[in-house]
Amino acid sequence: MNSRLINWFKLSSPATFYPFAGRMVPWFSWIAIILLVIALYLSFFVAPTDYKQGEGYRIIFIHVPVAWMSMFIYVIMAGWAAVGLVYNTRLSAMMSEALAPTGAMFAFLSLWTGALWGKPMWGTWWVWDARLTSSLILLFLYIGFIALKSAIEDPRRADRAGAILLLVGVINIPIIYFSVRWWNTLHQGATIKMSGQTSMDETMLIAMLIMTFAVWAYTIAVVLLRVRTIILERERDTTWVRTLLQEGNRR
Amino acid sequence: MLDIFRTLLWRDITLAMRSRADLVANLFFFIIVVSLFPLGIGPEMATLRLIAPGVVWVAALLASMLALERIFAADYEDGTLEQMLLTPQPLALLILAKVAAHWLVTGVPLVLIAPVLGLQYNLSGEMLQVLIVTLLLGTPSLSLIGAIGAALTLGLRGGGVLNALLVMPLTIPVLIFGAGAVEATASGLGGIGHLYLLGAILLAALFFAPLAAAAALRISAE
Amino acid sequence: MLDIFRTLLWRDITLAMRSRADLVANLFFFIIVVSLFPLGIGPEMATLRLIAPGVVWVAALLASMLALERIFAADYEDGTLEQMLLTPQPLALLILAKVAAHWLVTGVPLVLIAPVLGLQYNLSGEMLQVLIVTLLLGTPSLSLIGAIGAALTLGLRGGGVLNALLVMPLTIPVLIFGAGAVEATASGLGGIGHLYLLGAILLAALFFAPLAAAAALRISAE
Amino acid sequence: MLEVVNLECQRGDRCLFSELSFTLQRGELIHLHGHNGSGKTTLLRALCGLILPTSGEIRWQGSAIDSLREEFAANVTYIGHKGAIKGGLTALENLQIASRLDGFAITEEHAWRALERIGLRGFEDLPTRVLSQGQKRRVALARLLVNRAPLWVLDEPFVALDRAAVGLLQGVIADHVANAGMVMLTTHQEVSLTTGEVRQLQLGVGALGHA
Amino acid sequence: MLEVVNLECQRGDRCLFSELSFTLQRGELIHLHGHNGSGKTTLLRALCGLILPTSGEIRWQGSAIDSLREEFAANVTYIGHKGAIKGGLTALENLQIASRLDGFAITEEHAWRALERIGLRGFEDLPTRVLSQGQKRRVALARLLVNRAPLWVLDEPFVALDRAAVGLLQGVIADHVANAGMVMLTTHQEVSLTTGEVRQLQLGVGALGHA
Ligand code: HEM
Ligand SMILES: Nc1ncnc2c1ncn2[C@@H]1O[C@H](COP(=O)(O)OP(=O)(O)OP(=O)(O)O)[C@@H](O)[C@H]1O
Ligand SMILES: Nc1ncnc2c1ncn2[C@@H]1O[C@H](COP(=O)(O)OP(=O)(O)OP(=O)(O)O)[C@@H](O)[C@H]1O
Ligand SMILES: [Mg+2]
Ligand SMILES: [Mg+2]
Repeated sequence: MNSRLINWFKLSSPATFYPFAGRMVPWFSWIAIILLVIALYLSFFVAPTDYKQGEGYRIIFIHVPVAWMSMFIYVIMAGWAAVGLVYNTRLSAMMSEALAPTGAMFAFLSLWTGALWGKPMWGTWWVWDARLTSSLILLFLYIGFIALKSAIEDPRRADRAGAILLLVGVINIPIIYFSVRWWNTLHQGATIKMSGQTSMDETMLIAMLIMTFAVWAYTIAVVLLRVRTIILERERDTTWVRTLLQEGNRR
Repeated sequence: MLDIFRTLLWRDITLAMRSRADLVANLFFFIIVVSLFPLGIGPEMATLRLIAPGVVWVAALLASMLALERIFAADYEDGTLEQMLLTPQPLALLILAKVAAHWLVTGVPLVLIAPVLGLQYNLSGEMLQVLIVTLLLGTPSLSLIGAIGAALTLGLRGGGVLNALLVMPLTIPVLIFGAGAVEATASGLGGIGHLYLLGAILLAALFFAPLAAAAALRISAE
Repeated sequence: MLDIFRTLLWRDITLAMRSRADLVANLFFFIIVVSLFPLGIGPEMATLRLIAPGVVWVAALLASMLALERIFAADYEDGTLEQMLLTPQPLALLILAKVAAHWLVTGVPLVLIAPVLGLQYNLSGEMLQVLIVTLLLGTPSLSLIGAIGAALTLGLRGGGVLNALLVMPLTIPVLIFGAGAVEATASGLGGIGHLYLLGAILLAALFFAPLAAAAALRISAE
Repeated sequence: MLEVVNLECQRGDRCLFSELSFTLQRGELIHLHGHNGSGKTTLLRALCGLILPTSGEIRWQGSAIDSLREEFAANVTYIGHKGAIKGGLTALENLQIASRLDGFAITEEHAWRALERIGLRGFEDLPTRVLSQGQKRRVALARLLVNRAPLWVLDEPFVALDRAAVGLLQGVIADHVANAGMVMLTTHQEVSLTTGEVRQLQLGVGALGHA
Repeated sequence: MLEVVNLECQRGDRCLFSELSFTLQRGELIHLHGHNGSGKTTLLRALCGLILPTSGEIRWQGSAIDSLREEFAANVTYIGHKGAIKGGLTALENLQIASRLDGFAITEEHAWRALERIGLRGFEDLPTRVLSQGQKRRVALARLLVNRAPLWVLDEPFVALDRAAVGLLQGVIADHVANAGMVMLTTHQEVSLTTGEVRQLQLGVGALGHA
């Protein structure tokens, strides 16, 4: 085994991950704050007024990163779930548990900002088109995951059941992503494409990307913070947590 | 007498609270059913507003039934029901306590969330108000009537569905007046007459349903 | 291998046949839900025809879910499930047998009765044909997907509703394509694309659902 | 006190017993015998009014139990094959609720002591769902420790209990009988029920023996 | 044949047993002892692969059982607190289906004989739902009479049986052990398990006794 692999395996143990996460949190918090300030400045003061949609369009700088993030987090959770089922690592279930509330929040925000935007754009808060519906399903999947985990008492059982639900639900993500292509609906098609030209103003694009990274950093910071609490709670009977707490008390 | 009522009420509410997911889930079931229809029917607002009261009421009915179908099942399986039959108190009273607990944990949240769902369907403020009042008057009746069916079909395999079959027809008046009141308001006719009828049904159900369910339970438990 | 599949299929069908009421009841549930809507919504034919495919499909979905929610519960409670886990055969196969039995006794009657209900809503012959085909392709998927949820929520209190919460989101695509195909036919667009998609979902579900449900069962039975 | 007159019970087209008559007085214990399926459970449930016998009568203090209903129910404690335990509640809550339903409230203090006595110390605060088979039975049987009903009807109370618990339960039953209680029980296990007056009743061989 | 190495099981935050190691050879019977809640059921279920132990390994013919899965399942017969009986099916159907699921079909003839031997003559055609507690157990145990799996894991098999049935079952178990079978069982009742090599295993006192 080469040394890098060993290193990764060491990190996947809660005992080593806990202090590592603790060291990372301030870094990502600062990155999140700084990027957020830049992105907000760019999007509200620098980006030009849209000729068609007026000032209201600026909500896009929140809506789009948040919508992306809500899908991305689910995929990450499913990834952790797969790792957890295959390698039986304790940390992976804790990670997906820590990610879920943030994912649900972003899913909710994407619906909410979308709805806010829909009122001026489409004249209604809500339509039952494919993109919107599948986004709503995503929120339900998050809530279902949280509900399932809290309904099962035995934590190991809850972890594995939750992991299976995540893997089954991941099918919704491509549906959200491609919904605008598969059904012709009110919702905007992809403007930023993996290949080829984007049809967007350069500053707008940059502002949006920075906002995306800000949201990203925020997620990492919050999730690391949350996973630390979960680790402490789950591992409270292990010797390393006991010594840790005793040291904390002594100080 | 009141002591036993309170004990049982507290017990059932505690049990429901312990599995909090249960509570939330019933609510979400309601939300999901209401949200399914636009998917099946298509997104035209005019059609949707037309069917909104009906959809909300049908969903409320289904959510009640689904949660209700097993109201006695757990007690039957673990033997608590036998013990309830051997209680030195009228069985009807115990049943009333169970139904009350059931309504408090499943019916009330449903009534509270309904206006939000109504908004999705673009209902007016007045219609929303009437919708809430009809649900407040109607859902306890649903719970009471459902209890009779649940008692009748206790211990049968697939009792849940059979129960729905027996009880649904009895709940239809509630559904008609409930949805009717909202529609009457929408068309400017005023739904007050419907509301009185709903109230009358509730009173009748409060009196007769526990007695009928008690009789049914004694038979099913044998 | 086939022997075990057949044994389990036969057992579940026999059990269902023994409590025939169960069979009939599921069907009646479907019929009643479909028939409730005209009551909740009012008798205008134009509106009704508009919403017919959606209503039939939502009713089919609810009937499937309701019947399915307890597909493993009985086996769990009486210990048969433990024995199934200790069978020298892949668990996924056993699950497939159970789901097949379930679909045969609840899904098929529903597909057969649907055209009659469609007539009530004044659907054209062509629409009725498409409706049947979509139901034939769609209801097995519903059963398969539902089995995953039932396995995940097995033994949990209030599992039924939690199950609905977990499963409904996953079944929404089936609902959309199912109702969509009928509507597309009605509007002259042709629903063939939707049908292919339904078929694809069915194939995927046939392959993945038993595996996922098997994994979930091993966890829940612990 | 409890009089059974010419009782007959049929299940399906099988006649389980007929012309069964006996009385149970204060300070007496009847041990009901019979092979599997001889109708012991059926008889016990009929005595409590849970099953309607095909014919014959059961009298409590001289009046038929179906005319007394709740009044009779206040005097009986029945513990059957099923424990009447709620898996979602703790042992403590289960016990308190059960005795409220039995018609008298007990203090938490009292419930704690009963649970401790029956060997559930340290398990009072777990949902009973996670307890072992024998521990669940103990929660059900703890009712007997706080109970004031004169007539106990116990259907195989010793099942799933370990030796210590069986011994304890024997003592509790003996005490009850000694305090002018009435007990009617059945068990296949060999346990010594010696205090007070013990009578044997045999079902399923057509014979009816007193000892 | 069956090797248990350093097994540890936790439930909730209670460690039921740890560093438990033993082997079970052909022709041996292990009688598992322990008070209520000491973890007997948990251990037996873990041996069958129904519960994932917290740590340690269980090996069958040298390989870990979770890698064998169905292959291992073919060699085990587990009868637990729950009987795995379908109330809607008759005793005959129940037995036939159970043995098919165990991996081998038996003729109706064969099933009839087994049911007769276990004392259910005349009850073969009733839905098991209406049978008495002890009769239901007998239906479940009839599986042992038609079974060919080498390893039997029995969790309190004698519960609810009358004396005749207990005697019969003891004989069946002794025969199995004599025919180079392996049995692991637990019971709180006093039954004599004398044929073959009987070993005692004690849970719940930290000690591990062989006899
Ligand atoms: C509640 C309502 C809405 C929801 C749930 C929603 C959901 C989403 C989701 C999930 C995405 C990311 C998908 C992707 O990038 O492929 C997205 C992107 C986007 N949304 Fe929305 N949206 C809603 C309303 C709106 C409205 C009203 C508008 C404007 C008319 C809008 C405009 C956009 C745009 C421009 C993108 C970026 C597309 C791209 O560049 O790929 N959305 N929305
Ligand atoms: N519907 C029915 N048809 C035929 N026989 C029936 C029916 N219902 C019950 N029985 C029979 O009635 C008897 C019920 O016995 P019961 O449960 O009272 O027995 P028991 O003495 O308590 O036995 P055990 O010791 O096993 O608990 C059984 O023999 C059962 O087969
Ligand atoms: N979630 C949990 N939290 C705490 N304790 C638990 C939990 N789940 C199970 N237990 C404990 O684990 C033990 C399970 O024991 P098990 O059922 O294996 O006992 P047993 O030896 O078979 O007892 P019996 O003789 O009563 O059948 C019990 O003491 C129970 O209280
Ligand atoms: Mg009995
Ligand atoms: Mg046990």
